[in-house]
This record gives sequence, structure tokens and C-alpha cells, in this order.
Amino acid sequence: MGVAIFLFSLAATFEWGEFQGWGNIPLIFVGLGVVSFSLLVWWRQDMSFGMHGEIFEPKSTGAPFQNIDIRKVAMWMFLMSEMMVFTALFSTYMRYRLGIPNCKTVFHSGEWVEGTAVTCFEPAGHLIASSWFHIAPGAINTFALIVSSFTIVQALRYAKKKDIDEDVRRRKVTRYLGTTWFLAIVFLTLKMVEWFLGFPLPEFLHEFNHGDSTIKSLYAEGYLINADNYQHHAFDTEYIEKHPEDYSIPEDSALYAMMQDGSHQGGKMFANIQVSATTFYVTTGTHGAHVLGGIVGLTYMTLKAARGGYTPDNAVSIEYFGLYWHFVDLVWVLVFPFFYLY
Amino acid sequence: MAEKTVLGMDLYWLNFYGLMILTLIEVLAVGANLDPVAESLGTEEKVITLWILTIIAIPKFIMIAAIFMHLYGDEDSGILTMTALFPAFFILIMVLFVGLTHPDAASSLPDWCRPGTYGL
Amino acid sequence: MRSRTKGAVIALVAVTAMLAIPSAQSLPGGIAGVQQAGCNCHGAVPSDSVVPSLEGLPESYNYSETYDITVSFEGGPSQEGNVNQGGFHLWASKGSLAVNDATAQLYNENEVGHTEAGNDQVSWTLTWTAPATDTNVDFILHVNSVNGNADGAGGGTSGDMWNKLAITLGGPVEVLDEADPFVVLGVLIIVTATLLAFTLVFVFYRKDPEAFDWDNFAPWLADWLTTTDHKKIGTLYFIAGLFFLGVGGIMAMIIRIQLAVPGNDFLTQEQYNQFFTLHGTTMIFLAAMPMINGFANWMIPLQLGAADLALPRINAMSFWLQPFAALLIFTGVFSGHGADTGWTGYAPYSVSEGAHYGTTMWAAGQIMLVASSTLTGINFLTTMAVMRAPGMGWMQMPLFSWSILVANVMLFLSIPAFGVGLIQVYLDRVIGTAFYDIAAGGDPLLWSHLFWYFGHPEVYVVILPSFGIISEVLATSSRRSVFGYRSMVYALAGIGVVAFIVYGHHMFTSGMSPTLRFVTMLTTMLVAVPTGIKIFNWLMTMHGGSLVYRTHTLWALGFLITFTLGGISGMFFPSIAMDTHLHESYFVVAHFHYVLVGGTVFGFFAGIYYWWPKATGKMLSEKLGVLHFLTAFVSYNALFWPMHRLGVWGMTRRHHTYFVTTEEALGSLPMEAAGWNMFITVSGFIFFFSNFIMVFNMIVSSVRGEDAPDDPWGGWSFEWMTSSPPPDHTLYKLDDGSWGLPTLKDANEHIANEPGWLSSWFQRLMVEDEDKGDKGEVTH
Amino acid sequence: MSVMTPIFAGLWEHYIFWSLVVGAIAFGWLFHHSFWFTSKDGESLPNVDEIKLGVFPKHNDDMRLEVAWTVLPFILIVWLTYYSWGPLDAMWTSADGGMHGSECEEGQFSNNTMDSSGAISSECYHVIEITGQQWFWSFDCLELSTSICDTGTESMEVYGSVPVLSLKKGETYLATMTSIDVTHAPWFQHLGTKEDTLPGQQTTLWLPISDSMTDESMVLCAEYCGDAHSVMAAKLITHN
Repeated sequence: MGVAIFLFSLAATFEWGEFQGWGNIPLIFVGLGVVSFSLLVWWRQDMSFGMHGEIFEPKSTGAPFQNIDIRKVAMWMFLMSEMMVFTALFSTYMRYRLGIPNCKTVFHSGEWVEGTAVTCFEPAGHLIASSWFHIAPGAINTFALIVSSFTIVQALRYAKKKDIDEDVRRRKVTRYLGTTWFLAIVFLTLKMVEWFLGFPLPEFLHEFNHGDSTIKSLYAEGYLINADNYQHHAFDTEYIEKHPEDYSIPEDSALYAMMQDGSHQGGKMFANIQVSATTFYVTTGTHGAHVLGGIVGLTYMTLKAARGGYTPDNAVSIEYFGLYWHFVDLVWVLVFPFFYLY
Repeated sequence: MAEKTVLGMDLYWLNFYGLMILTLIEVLAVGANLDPVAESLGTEEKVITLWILTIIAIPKFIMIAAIFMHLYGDEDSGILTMTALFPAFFILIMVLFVGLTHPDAASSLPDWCRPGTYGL
Repeated sequence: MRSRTKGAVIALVAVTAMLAIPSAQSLPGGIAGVQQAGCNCHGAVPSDSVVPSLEGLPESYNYSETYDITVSFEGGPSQEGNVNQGGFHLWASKGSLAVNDATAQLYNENEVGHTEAGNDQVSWTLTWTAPATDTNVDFILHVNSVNGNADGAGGGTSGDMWNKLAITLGGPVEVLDEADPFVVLGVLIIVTATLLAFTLVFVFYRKDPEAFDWDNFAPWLADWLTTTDHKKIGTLYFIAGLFFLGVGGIMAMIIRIQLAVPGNDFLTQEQYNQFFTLHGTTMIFLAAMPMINGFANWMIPLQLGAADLALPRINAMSFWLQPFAALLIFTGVFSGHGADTGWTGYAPYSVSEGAHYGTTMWAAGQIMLVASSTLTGINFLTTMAVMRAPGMGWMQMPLFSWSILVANVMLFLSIPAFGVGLIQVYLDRVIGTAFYDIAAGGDPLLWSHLFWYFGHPEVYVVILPSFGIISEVLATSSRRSVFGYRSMVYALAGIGVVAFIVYGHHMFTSGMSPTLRFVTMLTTMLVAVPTGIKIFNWLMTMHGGSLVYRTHTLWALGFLITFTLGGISGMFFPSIAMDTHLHESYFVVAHFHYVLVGGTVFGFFAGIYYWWPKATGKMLSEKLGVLHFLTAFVSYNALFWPMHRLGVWGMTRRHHTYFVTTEEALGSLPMEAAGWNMFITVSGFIFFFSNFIMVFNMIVSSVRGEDAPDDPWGGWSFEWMTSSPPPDHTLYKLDDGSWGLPTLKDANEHIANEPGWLSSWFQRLMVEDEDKGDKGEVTH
Repeated sequence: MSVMTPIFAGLWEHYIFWSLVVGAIAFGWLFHHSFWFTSKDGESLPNVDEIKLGVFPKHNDDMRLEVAWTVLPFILIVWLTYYSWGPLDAMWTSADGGMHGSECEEGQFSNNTMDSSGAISSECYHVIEITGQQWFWSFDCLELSTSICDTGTESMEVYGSVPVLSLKKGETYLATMTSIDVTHAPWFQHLGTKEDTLPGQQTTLWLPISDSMTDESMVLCAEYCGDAHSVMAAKLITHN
């Protein structure tokens, strides 16, 4: 027991310790390796708890939390501090979104000249919500998370059901935990697809996507942390003339008037959108990290379930993980509309 | 607590379908062209989408928290909701003090909500 | 046993490796590369067949005298007839070099090299004028002898050889090299570390002299390193806390040496910046917070009558995050590139290139501290919420537990904001995200908001445990129960809540929107009220009691005096008009040192003297204790009170030096400031050394102190029921003599074992009443 | 006390007075109790509240007293806030139509007057610019005549070459400030005011130069800005 903790704490610090700047990537992987090794050591004992039925679930004695499991209270305390982390990220996003003028308004106000970058806030939504296919990865992710919330609850239900025999319960719980694990993996891969890879479109959908065959990822669109002269064809007057059906400059905007009387010769607007990209990537990245944490937990629980570890009286650990998982889903319910769609 | 059934269907299935439908509405709201609606209400499309998204996000939030996280109706949910709501006050302060006080935040928020400057 | 020692060895190797990496990484190519830019491009290794020589330099120069020096070399592959035979590069640390023919060229005042024309000879003549002051001058000469195959075989440098010569020249008066402050800091830290290691081995020896050999030292040490028992972790926290209190103290002393005299140059500007940054960070995060956790780890389970904390393994982990975080925070200090952004690390500077490389490590280290504090917060809140002894309602907890509870609630709700801020700074510096990149619209105020949203609750987190200790100590030593227990608890909760809406007063002059300044002005005015209530309650506790003068009572009274002074001097800041005058001046430094050192550290000393017998089973000697109190209290006030005056005069914080107005020169401070600063430095040293009396007292008591009874001071709370030192698995002597968990009886007849006011309110609010039946009404 | 403009001197005196009052009460009470209620070593220690080990001690509280020392400090605080409202208003008057009127036209003088409490009001004000840079200040008088505002440099044997701003007594100036790289803050020592200069944003600071202003005073940097933060000084000369 002592050794496990010692390794665990050293590993955690080693992993943190290796967290140094300028990407000495191999060291970080060594650190992560040690962490996973120590997690295994810790779990191996945990497994032993569950195996020979000894229950390690002290109930709370003090009011007001009469007879609620101690670790459930601890989990809720942990969620409270996680709420604060995401509030801090949301406040940063809100502050910058309200503070820095929106790129579209700057474009329509005409206060830009081709060639010099304008600092403005380009919400990811402007890109993602522009066409159905861009929204697809985000939408599927949301469905994936909701389904995974649902399956984790089912897993808990079967684990707690008294009246079914041992083997049926083992199969059912493992299946449900397995689906949750799989959906979490799907979530992360789709996020990677959306960020970096982009995906090819099947033949018959081409004409919906004004002709080009693939959906470009955010990376390809140039929506990057260090994008300080970012162009988007919605901010390009020639492009707008050629594709009136896609974009139009509203008649009442100053740019329209300046274009009419020739005082503004149009062209491409360069935008420095580093801040908007940073807030987007860091917030969704932190959320992704929490999902990753969930996956690590899930792998252990699925393995344990596969070996029939969950009996009605020690099923509470699924419930605690369920709380964490629903919290992660809850955060996504807030992140998805405000970061992706708006 | 897992055996409750509401309106004949099992509570969790019901909750699951509800959430799926709401998300679908959100995606549709963004995808669909809301210009005619925007003209009728005199604001541009972006504000409309913002309002729709918030209106839908709140019930989703409540549904997940209440049903999936057993914050309602179980014997220990009383106090746990209290713990869950405890940081609300601190979140509110953070949002108000940090989120909305960008010096040159020319936003359409009503003046009482966004701290103004003394003409400095 | 085999695997355990192997594990310990691997761990040691890992730690040393980690130690080596940062310093190797952050020592950019060594100092040598900069001055001695000799063209050692000819061949990698200096070869001694080439003999460089530098004639014409006297034994010791006299002021601004010019000397003709000749640079020459023999040996190596160069011969007469070649196209070019060799070159040289001379660097002189002081004085100025000059060239007197076309064969050599002057790069700058102290660097000379050969020219194209002068490339085919073996000796060159130059002149050097000595400096006008007393200093040691270093000369470093690089020569290379070339075999002349300039036709390009191997780039014309294959087969060439070079060598180097270094001479130091003293002036008329012998000048000692001034001590490099980092060397001083390094030596002192290593001395304290070895002292610590020695006491560790000594304690092990004292435990059982016969078994004093390696194979039971390893398991004993391993047991300590891997313990999850709250008492052992408490002691570990204490050792870490006191060690870093010493390290922070050393830094404070070096800062004071620098400020003793106006225009002092013991520390250069850069080094001073690093010292005050690390002084602040070490004192708050590595000394005060671990000590709080030390007290809490020791006392909370005992006071609540719980066997151990709710999550023992996480408790061990949150301790072990701290020393490694300290390692990270200190990276780069010894190579001169430590963090130099102030403990607040304001945004544009902390992410600009100007800040040293150490700042990234400083941020990474503090992220680890954030993780550790969050885990401890969760641990303590859960323990207090769920593991109280039967019969102990919320309103029957001892005040120390209450103070730790409120402190931890504040801590673990505010620290994520700091964590997110730190991660933003870290990512900005490491992978170039643009959170605070001004050009891209980044807003520097975001960092100060996030930081102070955490900063102010943090300073209350640091002071509240001392409030708890003082309530316990004063009540017991005046033989009375604390006056107004309920109002004390509400005052604690009041401070906990108000702390969050008050942080704006740190940013009154920082360009924050005026409405926010006005709102925080009003709320800051409010914050004095709960603290005032507490002070008056303490004073009232002493009323009618019979004060027993032990050292911890002296420290508690000392706390009352200094903390009240600090509180009053703090009242000057809420009004913006006053704050514009006093912001960033030494008045602020005086205020927070009065509250921090006078408040928290005096409270910790009181706590140490009060609970030492319970923790170690040995009594501390009263004589040494009183001596420690007198010297510390007097020198403490002499140290920090004049700072108020300096602040009003206009001495600014974080300035490595200051200048006084003399007859001929206008300076920023009146003449007497120099005198006061020297006075402060002297009393600072007395205060620093007075704390060693306590350390000596601790050692003497653990070696020869007489055994302590279970309840030496007559306290009522549970920790005095166990034996001192308490058995490994905390057990309590129940009144029928058996051992087990205690149940709290209550002398206040009317609220015996029915839910307290708070919990009945919860029940009425939350759960439907159908099965609750009778609910005892609370009568006052 | 250091040289302070009358507004702060008045406020400072007031705060000192009240802190002495509160200090006297608290310390008087503390010293009295700590000497009056000491236990005489010989006699057995009277246990007024019958404190027994392991029993939660009897409540010892008195509602009247506790309410008293909650309400009284609250009133004191409300009074202190109200009292410091005046100087605050003087410091934060709005730029158009406040106590300093609006911007002076060509050749118009603000000739400010100071009332009893030290608050300065003037007919109009001149706008000057201050820019903070990593480790030196630069003042810009825009197109004010050199008699009203002039800049220059002077070498002080202590700070090296230091920018100098010379302003006219009796004039009021509104300094619009910005910074090029990191946050700085000019602290006009004898005016007792400071305001951060933020990169990317503009902040303002009132500089009401009264007739009784000292001729020479220092301007230091009051927001940490890196290596030479302590040598980043300037000199303010006021002439009439």
C-alpha cells in the first residue's frame, strides 16, 4: 500500500515535473508511463478489495450528510472545484468576446485596409456554423456524450439490480461500460478530426458544399493560435461579388456605402484572431482532457466489470464515476452551444 | 431509485430522448436561415440564435443534473443539491467581476449590468 | 525489502536527474561563451603545443595608466612562409584596449582581434589603459596557429591548433571578489538542508541506539516517505514548512542587506528582482500553506474524534506534490535566471521575453501547488462534513476546526482561478497561445483579475487558521470558554464570503473600470467588521478568566497586539483617495507584514508551543520559550513599524535601491530614510536569529524534555483526551477507561444532541417532512 | 509626514485620529485584562465555566455586547467612507464639466483655486500625454505653449539622464497615459497620485498643480516592469 502511494505521488510529481517548457516531449511520455504504471499498482490493490467481498465503504456519521457515502461527498467537493475551473475559462472567453470587436462588424464597418492585420474576435462558430457539414462533428460529439451518459446510468442500474443472476449482470454491466468507453473514444477522435484532419465528402453531397470535395478542418482553415493574418472568404469583397448566394454585404452597413462612393476599394481583410483561437482551443482542450481522464477511469472499470468485479454492494464506485462523467457531459452542454454554434 | 418509471416509459430512456431532441433543435436553429424571423423582431440573426441556444441549454442542464446525477428525489439528494449549488454565488462573482468588465467592451448589455466608466 | 530499497534508489536517481536537467537546460551555454568569443573554430580541443603569451602587463596596475602589451604565440603548424600563420582574440574585463596598427582591429572597448592583414604573423602589439578604480581585471587571450592551407581543404581549418591563456590583474589596493549573492543563498540553503538531514539521522539514532544501522534505517525512512497516517504527514508538512520558512528568511535577509544603504550594489537589479519574487512565493506557498496543512493534518482528526482523514492516500499525494513543486519553482535561481516577475507575476511582463526563463518553471511549480491545495481542500471538507464524532453538531466543533473549514472552503473555491491563470501564462510562454499578447488584443487586466480573485481569499486562508489557534490558546490559558462562540463562527463565515467580493482593492490604481473600484471600495470597508468582532471577542474571553502565563499565552497576546496594529494600518487602504497615495509603497509592505508575520507566524508559534507536548509527548522549556518571545517580539516591531513611515515618505516597493535627498542631489526620500533603513536591517537580523532559539528549544525538548501529561494546559477539546503522543491509530480514552471514538457531551443543557440550528434548517428546506415527525425546537 | 497635497493631508489626519481612538480602546482593554485577570500562582485555578475534558464548554456570550461591537465599527466605517468621498470626487471628476471644467482653448488659463478642504477646481484643463516604456518615461506636451508645459532631460548624478516635465503652477493638466510594452505607473510623489499605464489601453490621471506646490519633485515607477524598474524615474519641475 505504502509503496503504491509513494510511487503514485512520485509519478504524479514526476509527470508534473516533466511538464517543462519547450516541448521535451519524450520526457513527458516517460512521466506518463510512470503514472500509468503506478495507477495499475494502485488498481491492483483496489481489485483485491472488490474480489473477496470485503466492503470498504464507510458511511458518514455527521449531520447534515447522514449516511451518505464518504466518497460521494468527496466527489461532489471535487466537482465544486472543477466548476470553478470552467467558470474561470468561461469568464476569460466572455471577457475577450465582449471586449474585442467582432471581425464581422469590423469588416462591415469598413475600418480596414487590405494588407494591415486588424485585431478582432473571430468566434469559431462563424466558421463551424457556416455549413451543415462543419457542424456535423460537433453535433455527433454531443450525441455521443449524451448516449454515454445514458449508458453509464444503465450500467449502474444493472450493477445494483439484485434479482438477476451473476453472469447476466456481468455481461450487461461490461457491455454498458464498454459502450460508454467506446463513445468517449469516438468523442475524442471526432474532436481531432474537427481540429486537424477534416474529412472527405461522399460523391452525392458535393454540390451542397459549393463544389469542393472535402470539409477542411479548423487547421486547414487557418484558424490557429498564431494566426495573425487570417483571411476568410466572408471578408473578401471580390469573393462576395462572385458568390452573392453565400455572403452579402448588408445595404445599411458603412462598408456598402463606402464601396458605392468608391472611398473604399475593398479587397481582403487580414484579421489577427489569435485571442479568439486561443480561448477556443484551450477551453475545448481542457474539456477534452477531462474526457481523457474519464477514459482512463473507464478502461479500469470495464476491465474490472469484465472480471465480474461489480456486485450490488460494491457498485457504488460506478456511481461516483457516473457523477464525474455526467459533470463532464454537463460542461459540454454549456461549451457546445456557446463555443461551437454561436 | 433506478426503478422509477414515469409516463409508462423508463425515466432514463425518457430523459435520454429528451436530451437528444433538444440538441437536435439547437443544431437546426443554427443551421436554418432565421433571417425572416430576425426581421420580424428587428434584431439580426446572431442575437436570435444566441437566445434560442440559451433557452434550450438551460433545460438540458437541469435534466442531466436532476435525473442522471440523482440530484432530485433520492433520499440523499436534498443536501447534495445544496452542495452542488454552493459555489453558485462564487461563480456569479467571477462572471460579473471578471467576465463583464473589459474596459472597452462596447456591448449591447444594459448599462446597469455592465459597469460603465466615469467619462474618464 | 529488496524491492523497496530498489524503489528508493530509483527514486533518488530520478530526483537527481530532474535536478540536473533544469540547471543544465537553463544555463545557456555557460558564461564562458559570452566574453571569451575567441575564434576556437580551428579544431575542437585546445592543444598545448601552441604556447600563447601576453607581455607588458605590470604586477599591479595603477589608476588609468596606459601599457603597451604584445600578444604572441609559438608552436603549432604555422611556419614563416605560409599565406596566413595565425590569429588572436583578447578580452579584458575592465579598462579600455586600443589598437595602434592595421594588424589588429577593435571590436569594442574590451575586445580586440586580428585583421585580414594581420593574419599572417605570430605577434601583435596593442595598448591597454587601466581603470580609474580599484578592481580585479581579467584578461582572456585566444590564439590559433594555422597551417596555412587556406586553399579550402576542410574549410581551411583542418590541422590547425589553438590555445587559451587567462590572467587576472589586481589594482594598487587588494580587492576581494564580492560574494555573488546566489552563492551565498546556495550555501545557506545547503547548510540548512544538511542540518535537516543530520537531525533526521539523529532522531533515528535517538529512537533506538542499538538498531542504528542501514537495513533498519531504510524501512524506517521508507515508512515515513510512504505514510498515509495524518499524524506523520502532519509532521512532514511541518518539517517542509519550517525549512522553507528558513529559506524565505534567508532571502529576506539578503534583500535587507541590499536595502541597508541607499545606492547599494550588493545585489544587481536583476538579482534583487529574483530575490523578492522568490521571497514572496516561498513564504506564502512553501512556508505558510504547508504549516497550515501541518496543523490541520495533526489536529483536525483529533479534534473531530475521527480515526483519520476521509481520503488518506490523496492526503499523502497532496503532501508529496509540494516539495517537488518547490524544486520546480527554484529551478534556474542558481544560474541567475530565476523567476523575476514578483509573486503576483503581472501579465504582460510575465509573458514577455524580458522575464527570465525561470518564470515558466515558477508557473509550472505553482500549478502543482494548486493541484495539491485543491486535493487538501477536498480532503478536509469531506472529513469535517462527514466524520465528526457522534453528538458533535456543526455548532459544537472547536473553533480551530471551524477556521480550517472556512479557510479550506475559500481556498478550494478560489484556487482554480489561479490555476487557470497560471496555465494561461504557462501556455503563453511555452506554446505561444495569445492570452496576454497585447498585439492580438490580449488584456493584461484579465491576469490581475484572475490572480486577485484568488489572491485575496488566499491571504485570508493564511490568516484564518491563526485565528483558530488564537481562539483555542486564549480560551484555555484564561481558563474560560471562548466569548461568543456563535458570533465567532458567523464572523469566520462572514470573512469567508466577503473575501471574494473585496479583491478589487489590490487594483485600485490599475486601470480597472471605476465602477468596479467603487464597489470594491465599499465591500473592503465592510471586511473590517467581522475581524473587529473577532478581536473584541478574544478580548472579552480574557474578561473574568484567570490568565496562566505560558509561552503560548505570551505569543497569543503578542498576536493580539501586532494583528490589531496591522488591522488598523490596513484600514487606510479601502478608501481609494488614500490608496492612490499609498499603493505600491512601503506602507503596504508594512501592513501586510504586520498582518502576515505578526498575525500568521505569531499564531503558528503560539500553536507550536501549545500543541508540541500533545504531538511529541515532551514538554518545551518555558525559559527558552519566553526568551524567544521577548527577542522576537521586540525585534519584530522594530523591524516593521518604521516601514510605515518609509511608505508615507514615498519609498516604493520592489525597488532594488533608493536615493535620499541630500543638499546637492534631489532624491525620492528625505535624509532620515537611510538611517531608518539601516535600523530595519539590523532589527531584521535580530528577528531572523531569534527564531533559532525556538529550533534549539525543539531539539533540546525532544532529547531531554520531561514527559508531557495528556492534557497539560487543561483544554476541553478531544485532542486532549488521547495520550500524547497519540497512538498510531488514533484512539481515545473513554470515561469508562476503554479505548474507542469519543462522543461529545454538551454542557449547554438546552441543545444537547438535537440537530443544531443550521442542520435543522437544512432538513426543513430540503427533504419532505412526512417521515421526520418531531423536530426539536431550538431554544436560546 | 512627507510632503502631501492638502487633500491627502486632511484625509490622513482624519484616519490617524480614528485609528488612535480605536487603538486606544483595543490596547487599553487588552493590557487591562492581561494584567487584571492573571491567575495568582498559589491559589487553585478558578474554573469559571467548569471546563471539563471532552465536554463542549458552556456558552459564554452576551448578545448586547456582541451587537454593540458589530454596529459601532460599522458606523465608524460608514463615516470613514463618507469622509473619504470628498477627496475621491475631487480625484475622479469627469473630463467634461467636472470640477476642472472642459479643455482650455488656445491661450486660456485654468488658474485653479484650492478650497478649504484642499480640493482644487479650475476653469479648464490642458491635455498632455505620458507614455511608459521599458525603463524610461516620455512626456509629450502636444501643442501647448512652452510656458505652460515643457519637457527636457537632465542628468541627475543618481538616476543618470532623467526626463523632466516642467509645468506651470496654478494650471491643471489631464495626463492621458499609455504604455508600449508592459504595465508601468507614474507616481507623482508630491501630488500623491499614481495610475497604471496599460499597454493597448488608455488611462488618465489628473495633475492639478496648485500654487503651493513644491518646485521640484520626483516621479517614480510604481508598477513592477522588469529589470530597471527602480531606476525608471522622472523629475517634475513646477514654475510660476
